[in-house]
Amino acid sequence: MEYNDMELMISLASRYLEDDSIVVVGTGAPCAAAMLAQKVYSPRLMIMFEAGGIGPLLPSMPISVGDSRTFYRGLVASSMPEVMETCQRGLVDYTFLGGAQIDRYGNINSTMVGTDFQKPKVRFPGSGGANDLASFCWKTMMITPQDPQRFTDKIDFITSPGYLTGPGAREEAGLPPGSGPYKVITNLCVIGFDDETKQMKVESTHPGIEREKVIENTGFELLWADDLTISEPPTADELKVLREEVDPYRYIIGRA
Amino acid sequence: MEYNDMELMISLASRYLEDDSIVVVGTGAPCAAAMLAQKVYSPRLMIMFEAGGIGPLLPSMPISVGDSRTFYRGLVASSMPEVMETCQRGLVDYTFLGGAQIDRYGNINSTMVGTDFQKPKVRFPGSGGANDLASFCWKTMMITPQDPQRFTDKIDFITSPGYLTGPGAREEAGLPPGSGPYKVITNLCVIGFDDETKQMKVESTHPGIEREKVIENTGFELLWADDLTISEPPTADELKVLREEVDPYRYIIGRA
Amino acid sequence: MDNYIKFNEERTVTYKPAGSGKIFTDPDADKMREYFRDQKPRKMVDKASSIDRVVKELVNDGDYIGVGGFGANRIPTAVLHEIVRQQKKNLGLAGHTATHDFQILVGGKCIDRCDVAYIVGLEARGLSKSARRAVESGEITLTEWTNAALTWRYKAAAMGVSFLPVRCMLGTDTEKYSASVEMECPFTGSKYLAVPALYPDVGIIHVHRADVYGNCQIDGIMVADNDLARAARRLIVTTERFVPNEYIRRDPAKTVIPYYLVDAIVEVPFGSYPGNMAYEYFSDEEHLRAWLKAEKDEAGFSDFLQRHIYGVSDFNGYLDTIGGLKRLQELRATENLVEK
Amino acid sequence: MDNYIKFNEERTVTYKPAGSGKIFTDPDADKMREYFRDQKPRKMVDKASSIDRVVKELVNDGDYIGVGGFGANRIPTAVLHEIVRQQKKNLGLAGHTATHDFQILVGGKCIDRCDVAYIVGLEARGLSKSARRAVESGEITLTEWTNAALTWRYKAAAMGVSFLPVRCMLGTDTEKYSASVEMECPFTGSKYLAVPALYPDVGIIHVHRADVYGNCQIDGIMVADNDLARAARRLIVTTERFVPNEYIRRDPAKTVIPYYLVDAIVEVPFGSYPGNMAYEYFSDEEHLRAWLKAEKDEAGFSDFLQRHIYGVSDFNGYLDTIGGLKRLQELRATENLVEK
Repeated sequence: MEYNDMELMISLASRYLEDDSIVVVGTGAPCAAAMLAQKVYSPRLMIMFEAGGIGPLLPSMPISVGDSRTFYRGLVASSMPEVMETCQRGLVDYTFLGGAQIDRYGNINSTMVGTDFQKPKVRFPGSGGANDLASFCWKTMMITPQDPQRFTDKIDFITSPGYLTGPGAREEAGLPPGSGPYKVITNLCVIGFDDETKQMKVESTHPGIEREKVIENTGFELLWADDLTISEPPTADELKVLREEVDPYRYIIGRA
Repeated sequence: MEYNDMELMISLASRYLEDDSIVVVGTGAPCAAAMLAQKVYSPRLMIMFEAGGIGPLLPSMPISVGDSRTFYRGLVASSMPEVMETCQRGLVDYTFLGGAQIDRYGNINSTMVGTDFQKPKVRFPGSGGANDLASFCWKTMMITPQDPQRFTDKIDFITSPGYLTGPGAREEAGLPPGSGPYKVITNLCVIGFDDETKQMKVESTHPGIEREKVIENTGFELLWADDLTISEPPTADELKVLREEVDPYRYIIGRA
Repeated sequence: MDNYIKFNEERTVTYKPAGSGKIFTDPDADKMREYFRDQKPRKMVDKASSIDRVVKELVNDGDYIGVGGFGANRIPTAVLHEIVRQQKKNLGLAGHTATHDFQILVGGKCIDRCDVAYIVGLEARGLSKSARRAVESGEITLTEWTNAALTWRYKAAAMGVSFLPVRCMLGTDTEKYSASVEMECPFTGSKYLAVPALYPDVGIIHVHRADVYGNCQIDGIMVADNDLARAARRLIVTTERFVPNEYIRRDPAKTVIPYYLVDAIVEVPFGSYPGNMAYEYFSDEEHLRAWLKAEKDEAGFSDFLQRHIYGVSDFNGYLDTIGGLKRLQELRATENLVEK
Repeated sequence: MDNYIKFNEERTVTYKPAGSGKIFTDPDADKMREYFRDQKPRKMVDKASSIDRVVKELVNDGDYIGVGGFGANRIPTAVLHEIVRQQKKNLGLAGHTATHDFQILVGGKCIDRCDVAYIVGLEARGLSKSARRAVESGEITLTEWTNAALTWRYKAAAMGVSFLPVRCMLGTDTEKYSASVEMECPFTGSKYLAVPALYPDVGIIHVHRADVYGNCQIDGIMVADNDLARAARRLIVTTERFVPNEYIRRDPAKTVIPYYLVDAIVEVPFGSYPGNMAYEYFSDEEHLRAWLKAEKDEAGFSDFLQRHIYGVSDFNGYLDTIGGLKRLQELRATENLVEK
């Protein structure tokens, strides 16, 4: 069955969202992954949005994490402090982040490119809630295209914490123990984090993707799982639900 | 016109509650004073209750500061943190406290009599919200019968802060500057606090009460205002409203 | 452009424990994060249970308890009675305007430690002789606080931090018998008291309506219950009535307690009796006076507890002893200002 | 019985400024107490005003502003446009998911400093060229934060304390360009960041309904507006519609902003346009795309602002430029999932 990169990434991400857990998502691919998970694997997955929406029956993809879709027929229409405090309290299992750069420890830059903070070469939005979610949620995931500019150790600004400088660094910084990056899902492979070194470790490459291609598209040295596998492609069921129910207008999956 | 001590004290207290101000009250005489003030002097006096009721159209005297009368047709039915934070933020002008002992600086005991905290001779309820209101509200008032056991410098426990040990003590303790005891209205006189020494100073004695009687009923030395006056007795209007509208069943004014 | 940092260099400051009181519950936010991750029932499944069972399964001897509502307003009476009936022992209590709830638990000799803001009194109704006897005997270990301090201790826990800075208690004996710490603001240098997060082992809250998953609505004032619900390790909810989940979803802004905080929920009509339930029924002042009167001698109080708690099998049995639906209808009329 | 105080003796600890950012607003809680005592309009009187007047009277050059809602959801567009029209200068802004609101104010060149959590982007819609140009040129002084950090800075102010302890930002460059201070918990010794209270000079919030005194209701999510309303020195509210005071009193639990916080209030139907207003109208994605497109070159953007802001005399004039009631009715249909 034919599928594009975005469909592949969303399908793969959806499988990591366990039932009876809570995920805070933004708009776009992460929201699509959470919706897909709800419809295929985890009917009781609880979706939260950082502006206050909790447990909506999403009628369509939200445009903003604060728009009215995010609490349409929801369980709670709350507030930003309520959602952030629920995260800080340790109740939220998963979140998804995006960014312009990511390093081997899963640290993410969504603030700026350049060296002068007050006069950056390129300015991005900044943390928004990303730093908070990366600090508080137990498992942080990322859905992103992979290229050597994006996957780099020369990260210009750490907006949101991954494992910082390695083992023990999060705890030393005062971040809640046990939390941190979990999976990075790219157009080439699925990457986890090595338990000992806290560095990126490729767990599976996508069908047709050579190891070499992954290496070429990464600006730092990757670890490789001993039991490296081939990513399971999207199932017919995943694709059907994704195309017909989750994103019928192809807002997200049309971007690939 | 005939009146009893309670009617006198409530009438006097009501005159100190300026219009367009906010008062946090408990049940009993303070609530009666606030209601009387609203009906006679200060129609836009805002009444708050510490459990969350704000601006009710009180249909009758509440039995509890958290009962449903405290937000009957209210402006806000909020929460205890909301009211306490409004106080801490500096928005509340007046409050009323009660207690078993009060000293010359207006420190109040509503916790215990005795010397062993874990095994007191007599245990009272404790602070409730009293310490908070005395710490945060700008002007603290008291309506109380006067006798030498109650008005004493041998206070067993400072539950709620008056001026503590005197000038500057509140500020040194970290309490918000500019707040503190304002008036003590007893069955014998109206007492203010001396600007310089922060000690109790009698401002007026009630009709028929000799200075000597006030002294006899106070366990410490009182200051006396140079312009000591006779308290203005309840007006016909005050008494009419108090008896017919505020407390028709004489729950409070029947106690005198 | 002004920069309002008063202190812009590293400096040392003093943390000074200000009170001799004990901290009865662990304020460690990280330990609680782990507990919440591993133990909070994130399954949105039917959690309807019975009073008997929730007390058996969720309240252990020695637990520290936080009770919702405000003393004799929107209190979870059925659970409190059952705790007494099952003779739970050595409980700790957050005495955050604990009036009739305190009276019940002390009547059952269930409590051995208490964070005090307000105890032994029933507000304008007077003092509880039985509760005073217990406290004055020294059998209950006390740490002193205030209503705001306890409310903010819940809020710290609800926010997921181990302390909050507050400005009450300063300079008083209330501070000296608390377990707070004097500190200062990193920006202004102003003095603050730090109060520790309060995570009760069990929170017990009565609400107006909820679905079977535990999504709850409360009408009128919240008191501190949204924070208590978030602070508690285990949360027991009783509700005047169940409503369908669809009802909850119709106005999600009204949900104050989401299902994932709730461990078990029981439908208990008139569940706050003899307390007031806003818009539903007024407090039974006659019955509360009977409590206060019965406490005047220990034998009489024993009989009273036997009649109303030990001698009945459940909360409906209790309601029968006070006049049943007829009496409750009178209280409903009073609450709603219906002329008799 | 355990005592959970880890540290029960006086000890010295270090406060370490963690970021190089500026604090643009004074976090001193005592100064604000005095301001609130002396200046907050406690009179419950008719405060209905006009957009023109509120901006003239309540927004001064140099003020620091906090905007309610969430970027392009429930934003007070009419006031933002008027600030641009009146050419207010050197404003500070709390960039707490500031998307279209930021775009408007930067379009008018009104801002010279900003506490950043989220700026220059419009979420899924893309980045604002004009906003990026302004920020990349260095003409706006930035201090970096996060959405939670800014939300808690409002909350500190709303609580009446000059700081709160938080656990975000730690270990990152976001921390390094913030103005937070590293400290530790007095009870557990755990590391925290202290963030300073944020008291904006002016808060501007759009609500669903309010009475003329300023008692306000909001439907759906609150974002951070209850805290912002409490933190602001002066508070401007715009409302979709006025309702009688009696309406407010019918359900007091729905009042999120009480009158005594509000300095002036203006009725502005469709006041969040082109933003989303829950249950009322959806965002106008077409018009927001037109903004993003117009920004691509400076001359074109000038024309665009002329047409939609400078060239009209008020908000109704603006609504005429985008198709008036006909377009608004379409957005109402979209919001309410009415099939066309």
